[in-house]
This record gives sequence, structure tokens and C-alpha cells, in this order.
Amino acid sequence: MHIPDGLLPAPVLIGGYALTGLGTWYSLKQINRRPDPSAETPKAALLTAAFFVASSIHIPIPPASVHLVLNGLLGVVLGYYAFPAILIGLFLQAVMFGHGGLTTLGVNTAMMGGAALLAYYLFQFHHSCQGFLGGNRALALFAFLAGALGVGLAALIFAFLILTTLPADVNAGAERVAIYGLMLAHLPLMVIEGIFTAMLALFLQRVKPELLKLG
Amino acid sequence: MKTGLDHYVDLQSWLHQWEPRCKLIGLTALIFAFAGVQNWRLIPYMVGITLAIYALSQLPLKFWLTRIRYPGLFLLGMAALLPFVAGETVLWSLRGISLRQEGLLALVLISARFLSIITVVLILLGSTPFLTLAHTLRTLGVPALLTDMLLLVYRYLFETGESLTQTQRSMKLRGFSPKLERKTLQGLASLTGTLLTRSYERSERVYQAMRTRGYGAGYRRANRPPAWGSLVGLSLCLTTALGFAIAGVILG
Amino acid sequence: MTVPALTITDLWFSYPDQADALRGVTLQINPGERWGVIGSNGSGKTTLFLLICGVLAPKVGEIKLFNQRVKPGQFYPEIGLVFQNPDDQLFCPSVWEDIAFAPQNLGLSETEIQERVASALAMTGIEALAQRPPHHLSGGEKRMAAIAGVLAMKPKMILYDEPSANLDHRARRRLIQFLQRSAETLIISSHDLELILEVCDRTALLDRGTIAATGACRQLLGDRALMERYGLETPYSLS
Amino acid sequence: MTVPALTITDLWFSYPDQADALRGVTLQINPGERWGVIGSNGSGKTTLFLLICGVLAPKVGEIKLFNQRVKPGQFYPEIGLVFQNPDDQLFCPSVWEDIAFAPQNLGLSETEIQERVASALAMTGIEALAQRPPHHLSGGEKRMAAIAGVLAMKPKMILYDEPSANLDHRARRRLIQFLQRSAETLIISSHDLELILEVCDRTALLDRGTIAATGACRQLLGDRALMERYGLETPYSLS
Ligand SMILES: Nc1ncnc2c1ncn2[C@@H]1O[C@H](COP(=O)(O)OP(=O)(O)OP(=O)(O)O)[C@@H](O)[C@H]1O
Ligand SMILES: Nc1ncnc2c1ncn2[C@@H]1O[C@H](COP(=O)(O)OP(=O)(O)OP(=O)(O)O)[C@@H](O)[C@H]1O
Ligand SMILES: [Mg+2]
Ligand SMILES: [Mg+2]
Repeated sequence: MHIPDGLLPAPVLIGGYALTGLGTWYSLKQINRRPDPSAETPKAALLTAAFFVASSIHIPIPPASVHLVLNGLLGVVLGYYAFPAILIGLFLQAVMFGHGGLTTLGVNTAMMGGAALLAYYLFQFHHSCQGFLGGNRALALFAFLAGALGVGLAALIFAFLILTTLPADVNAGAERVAIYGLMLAHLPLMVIEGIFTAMLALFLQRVKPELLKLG
Repeated sequence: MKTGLDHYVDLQSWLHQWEPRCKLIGLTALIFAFAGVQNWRLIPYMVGITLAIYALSQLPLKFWLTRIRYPGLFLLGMAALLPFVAGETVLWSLRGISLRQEGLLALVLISARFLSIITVVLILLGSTPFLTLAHTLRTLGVPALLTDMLLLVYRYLFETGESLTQTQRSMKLRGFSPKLERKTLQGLASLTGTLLTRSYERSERVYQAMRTRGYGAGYRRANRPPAWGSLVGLSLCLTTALGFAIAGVILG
Repeated sequence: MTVPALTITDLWFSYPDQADALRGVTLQINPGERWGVIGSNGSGKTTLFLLICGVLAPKVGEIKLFNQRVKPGQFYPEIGLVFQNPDDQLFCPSVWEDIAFAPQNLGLSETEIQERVASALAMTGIEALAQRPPHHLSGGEKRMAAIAGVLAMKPKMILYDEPSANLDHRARRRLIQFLQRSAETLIISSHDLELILEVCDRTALLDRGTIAATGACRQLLGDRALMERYGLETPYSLS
Repeated sequence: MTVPALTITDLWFSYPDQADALRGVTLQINPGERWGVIGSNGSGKTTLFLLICGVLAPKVGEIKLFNQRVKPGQFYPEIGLVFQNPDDQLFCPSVWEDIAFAPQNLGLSETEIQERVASALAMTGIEALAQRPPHHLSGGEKRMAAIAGVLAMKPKMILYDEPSANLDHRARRRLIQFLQRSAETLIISSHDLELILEVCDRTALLDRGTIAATGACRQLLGDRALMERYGLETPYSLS
């Protein structure tokens, strides 16, 4: 989900950059409170590269196949590093492959990164539910929710931005139909992304639990 | 993963020689001025300026053509319906499908903006090596944590991609064929988890390697002030951008 | 007349935007033979293996596996490839699951899967590691686990890409003994010429994408002039 | 009396939640000496190197570098470490940048940095590769680039962790010649005992975290009984 150049009006683009600036500043502030932030930079960077690459994995949904968005998972694993990670990932995507755009980098980052941060906060609740759900079940449930929320929220903002900022006025009824339509089309994607995130969280819990404690 | 982006960075045009900080600020100002164009009367100026800069950059047309395809298709997919659904004034109608003037104008405006912005971005990227760009961001005050991360991500992207390809091959050679079922999702989750785990473990070794060569000691590169020519280019860009902004306000 | 295990006829291949990586390779391997493939870095060994398995598609030429033409992109359980880096091959959360991956994809029954995994574990001697996550294993253990994952497919032919890389002496000895005992048709690419000498009957020497020589191992590896011409060195044990 | 280059006294170390990786290592190395460190996988070679550089902190014991105590977490440009896997060490997007990394961190001037990079490129013979991204290099080129990155620090002592792993014959020969010519105090860990034999004067044998033996190379590596006891094999050229 990237909004390309040329589509959105300048105030929205600038607003996007402002939000991204704020998100980045807030994340960096949280990161710099840690004992040794420079030690974690390579970790965050290599994981960002891995996420970037992993989002090229395709999942078959007949008759086509979709690629994963993974921003919920990114929030779950990277915590406050998720925002800078997405900023860098989208920058590289725009610069190297022409996906998204430089003017829309702010909007896209705010959209994806904001959703990722919320997914991270949501995921943290699994600690408090371990008591009555059991460790792995709480982990899987909240990973599912985080994964689904990550894509769902991003898709919602995406649809809203596109439809409300198109220059000529599309009538309000058609607009609402289009938003509902887009959301409905994204429901299966949310479910798949949620299941995938839950499976991945369980995998990491078994193989490398540190990765779930970085954030 | 090959991007072909750095193919033409060694040309000798004026744009290639333009001091990178001035170039980055100047072209970015232009890009945002273009993004702000709302009135179709400004389109010829926007396109004209873009063409002039592209000509100045001496980048071949082939570069533009290969890079424009993907984003172009993406934009068309999102905006192609506009002339049929947006606006009141029907220009032409056939069996309930009607072409509307406002929608058509909107499509023209969006496309012109898109093409101009993309072209200027391509000029910036095609005439500046990626590394220079990253260092320029740092000297312009982007936090070191971000630029350090950017360079590391860029460095390890290709290797991580290579290791994903290899693992996917090995899965295929053991009979894995993706279908929409639990087993497939499980396999792909393991694949992704392995990728993350290996990247994480590698990051520990990379960090050790960085430490043994003084990472964290903190250094600053000295910056030479830009030459006059570069500053003139920068002020031209800024004036143009300002012009577009003012024209936009006047034309409403 | 027996059917050859593998017939390669005039095989050409190139990666996008690169000079040809393989240039007219022709080779025939009979069932039960053990072949070594040697040659300096970049001579095309790994590329050849990927073509034989149908992972890459040839530009020109034909590959036949037990008289059946290899179609790129298709899955051939008759043939197994052990990758140069075991980390690329081990991706499941436990060794057991990794070995069960191929049998599961073949659609075998639960008991058959159990059986195949157990026998692959036994053959490679890593029963004790079944429940461990692969990335905690030592280099030698990883190698054996990767091999077990391929054995569980019961292939008739196995390709090993530099199997002794990064192993210490003990692990390497175990690997050599394992290879000497194994019953499949083998093709082994390696810079470790002593290993080739101990395991293989015949050798093909690759040089910049062409087969520069083939012959019985001791003879070919012992030919000091030939070896030196292609940037290799006759192993100590032959000199 | 000369100051020893390195003195290690009763060094203990363990990774979190693991048995001790090093158990009471004591070793003294004089300036200009070339030491080999051998031992099977997991015997603690890499761990020892990381401790010497101050990357890891000892549990017990002391490490002195030219009579100065090594404080964990600090940066010692006197000592350089060439990592086992060059891909871990070449973390910059181009070879030039990678070599310039240490001089930049030392706060040198622009011209000094240029000079150091140029001389490191010349010493390793990879001038032509300066602008290339590391991931496009061959194994041998990567190794030389990683070494250049360490040389640019002008360390007095260099630790090489399995420098010949994954190199083909030609690249390995070039590396050996390079090591033979180099002027620094060297410690080389390797499974490639022929390399140790050709480059080093003295050897320490590590076994499960302790030094099992030290001695002159030819003598120690030629002691068949000793080598076998620790799972190693006397190189062919000595037998
Ligand atoms: N993915 C790729 N893309 C482009 N070129 C490649 C790729 N893989 C290999 N090559 C090139 O193809 C040629 C053959 O490479 P290959 O990996 O088959 O050699 P090899 O004999 O296996 O070498 P090594 O001993 O280093 O494993 C080399 O010139 C190499 O640079
Ligand atoms: N990061 C780590 N966390 C936990 N244990 C580790 C870690 N690194 C090494 N070990 C353990 O410490 C011991 C010594 O490992 P080390 O890597 O120093 O051995 P080595 O002699 O370098 O082996 P090799 O020849 O395989 O490189 C081993 O038992 C290993 O499993
Ligand atoms: Mg190979
Ligand atoms: Mg080691």
C-alpha cells in the first residue's frame, strides 16, 4: 500500500511529513532513553532489511496471489524502531524501485508506521492476559490482532485519503460504497496477515524468544 | 535484485556536478512546488521546466522509460476511472457510460503532476550516487541513527534477498508448492521466522565487527562550502518553486 | 542396457546481464556412480547443480534424468540437492520438522512420515538432535541435518554442493564415512580434493563454464600439469 | 626486556546460560611473533579473539595489550580482528567506505584517511575493487577487502579468524603469501593446518576452553598422538 506521487494535494503531503517527523522524533526519543542505543542500530537495520525482503513473499489466494504487508509484525518485533524502520524501508522502495514516491513518503510512513506502532501497543497486552489465557494462546491471539490491525488500519487510512482528496468531487454515496468495498476486500487479507503473524510469533517464541522482547 | 539506478551517475553533465546538498534542496523544493499545482493552466510551465532539466542532465530517454513503467501503471490503476465517475459536465456518453469533463481534467492534472515529479526524482537519483545521497542527508541534519540504519539496510538488503531465494529454492526442491492452506502458511511463517532469526544473529556479529573498528566513537565529516555555481542553481530552483506557489494562490 | 541416471547434452546457461556461466556442457552419469565436480571459484559448479534439479532453465541443451526430460520449475523427488550453506536449507523450528518437510509435501501418511524421518535420522546419526532448533547446532550437525532432510525424500540421486566447507576434522571424517557408505548415485562439488579422492570414482573438471576434462579420480587429480593449468593443486596424498 | 605484545592470565568466560566457553587460559605472545590457534569446532577460538579485542568481558582473569590492561567495551586501534565471515565485517555499502570506516572513527583528517585507504588497498592488491559493493565480490576478494579494512587502522597486532575458509586454491595461495609478508604480530585461528604451518612459528592447541598444548609449529602439529587425542590430524606435508 503505497500512495504514488502526484495524487495527493500539497497540504496533505506536508501534513504527512509533519506527522512522520513527529512519529520519528517520538520514536527516537524513546530509543535514546535506552542504555546503549548505538548497540541496537545494527539489529534494527538488519531486521529492517529482513522485513523488507520478506514482504516480497507471496501468498496464494486463488486466482491471484498477494504479498504480505507485515507492518503489524514489524511493530510487534521492532517496537519503537518500527517507525524509523518503515521510514527507511519506504524511502528505499521509492528510491530503488519506484514504489510509492518521495513526496508521499511522509504520508505513507505515517500511515504504515502509525499502524505498526498501534499494533505494537496492542501486542504488549499479551503480557497481562497470560494469566487466564495461557502463555502461547495469549501470544498467538495478540499477535493475530496486531497483524490484522496493522494491515486493516493502514488500508482504512489509505482508502480514506485517496477518496477524500481526489480533486474532482465524486458523490458522497459512491465514496462510502467505495470505502466499504475496499474494507471488505481487505478483510481476507487481514485474516491471513493475522494468522501469519500469530504463526510467526509462535515460531519466534520457540526458536528465538529474544526477538519478541526487543521492542 | 538489480536496480539499474546507478547506471548513469558517472555522466559529466552540470547536474551531475551540482553540489549534492544544493541539488537535494533545490530539486526537493521543485518537487513540492509541483505537488502543489492545482490549476491546469500551470501544467505547461511545470512540464516545460521538467523537460528542460531532464535535457540538462543528459540522462538518456531509455533510463526514464524503464523507470517510469511500474509507478505509471500503478497510478493509472488508481486514477483511470476518474473521467467516468467524477464531475457533472458530460462530454460524451454511450450506453450509460459517460465521459465527464471535470474528471478528465483531474486525470490530466494528476498525470502531469505525477510525470513531472517522478521525472525530477529520477533526475536527482540518476545523477547522484546512492551513497552520496545518504551522506548528504546526514550533513543536512537527518539524525545519525537514521542514516546509519539506512546504509546498513541498503548494504544487507541484497544478501538477505539472496538467502531468501536460496531457502525458497530448497523448499521447492523438497516438494513445497504454495496453496491456500494451513501447511503453506506454516511453511512461509517458518521461512520468514528463519530469515528474521538469521538476520538478528548476524546483526550481533556485525555489531562486534563495527565495534572493533571504533563504531560509537562519534565522528563528523568536514563539509566544504558549495561553489558559486551550485548556489546559483539552488536559488534558481527556490525562486521557481516560490513562483509556482504564488501563481497557485493568484489563480486560486 | 541400463538407463543412464543423468544425461546432459550441450548445456548452455547465462544469468541475466552476464557472460555465459555454462558453455556447452555434456556429461553422462550411470546409476550407482559417484562423481566429483571440481573447478575454481566461479567455474559454474553450483549453476550446473541448479540446472540439473530444474531450478534454473537452460538457454540451450537438454537434461535427462533416468531418461525423463527435466522440465524447469517442476519437482523431481528422484533428485536431492544439499546446498552449500546448510543455513539456507534448514528453516523449520526443529530438526524433526525439517526432515519431515519433504515427506509431508509428498503427501505420505503419518506413519510413513514417522518412519522416513526416523530412518533419515538414523542414517545420519543425529537421533539425539531431533527436537533441537537447527540454528543452535554446530556446523557439522547442521550439515548432517540438511542431508537428513534430503534423504527423507528417498531420492535416487543426490547432489552435494561443497559438503565439507566449514567442518572441522572430526565432522569432516564423519561426513566422508557417511558418503562412502551411501547407496545413491552421487555428484559432489568440492574444493576439498582429498574428500573427492576418498569418496568418488570419477571426476569432471569445470573451467569457466566448460568441462575441461573427465576421468577416473586418481588419474585426473594426479595429473599435476592438468591441475595446475586450471588453477588447482594435486592433493598431498597423491604426491 | 621487551614488553610482551599480549599477556593473558587465567582467563575464564561463559556465554549467558551456557557452560564455560573458556576455562583458565594463560598465554604470552611477544612482539613480531606469529601464533596459530588450533582446536576443533566449539573449542573457544573465536571467543578468545573477541575477548582479546575487548568486545566480550571476561568473567575472571586479565588481558594485557602491550602492558596496558584491556577494558571491555573500549576501542583499541592497536589490535585488529579479521572476522571468520567477511560478510559480517564488510558492513559498508562500498569497499572504499569500509576501509575508511576505522580511520574516520579515529578522527583523522580527510587527506590522512585517503592515504590510509590507498595504502591498505595497495597492500592487499585490490585497488581495482574500491568502488564496488562488497556483496558482488568473490570469496577471495571479500577476504582481502576485510583485511584491508583492518590494515587501515595500522594495528600492531592482527587476529585472523579462519582466514582461508571458503577460498579456492588460488585465493588461498595469495592469502598465504600475504600473511607471510606481513609485518604485524599475528594470531591466526584455523582448521587449515597447512596454512598455520606455512605462516606461523608457534601454535596453541585449544580444547574445550583450555590450552591443551603450546609449542613450535612443526613439533606440535607433527605430534601425531597429541593431535589425534584432540580430534585433529597431522597435515600431510609433515607425514
Ligand atoms: N545469482 C547470480 N547472478 C548472476 N551471476 C551469478 C549468479 N550466481 C552465479 N553467478 C555467476 O556465474 C558464474 C558461475 O557461478 P557458480 O556459483 O556456479 O560457480 P561455482 O563453481 O559454484 O563457484 P564457487 O566455488 O565459488 O561456489 C560466476 O561467474 C558467477 O559470478
Ligand atoms: N553467541 C553465543 N551464545 C552462546 N554460546 C556461544 C555463542 N558463541 C559461541 N558459543 C559457544 O561457546 C563455545 C565456544 O565457541 P567458539 O565460537 O569460540 O568456538 P570456535 O573454536 O571458534 O569454533 P569454530 O571452529 O566452529 O569457529 C561453543 O560451545 C559455542 O557453542
Ligand atoms: Mg558454488
Ligand atoms: Mg570460530
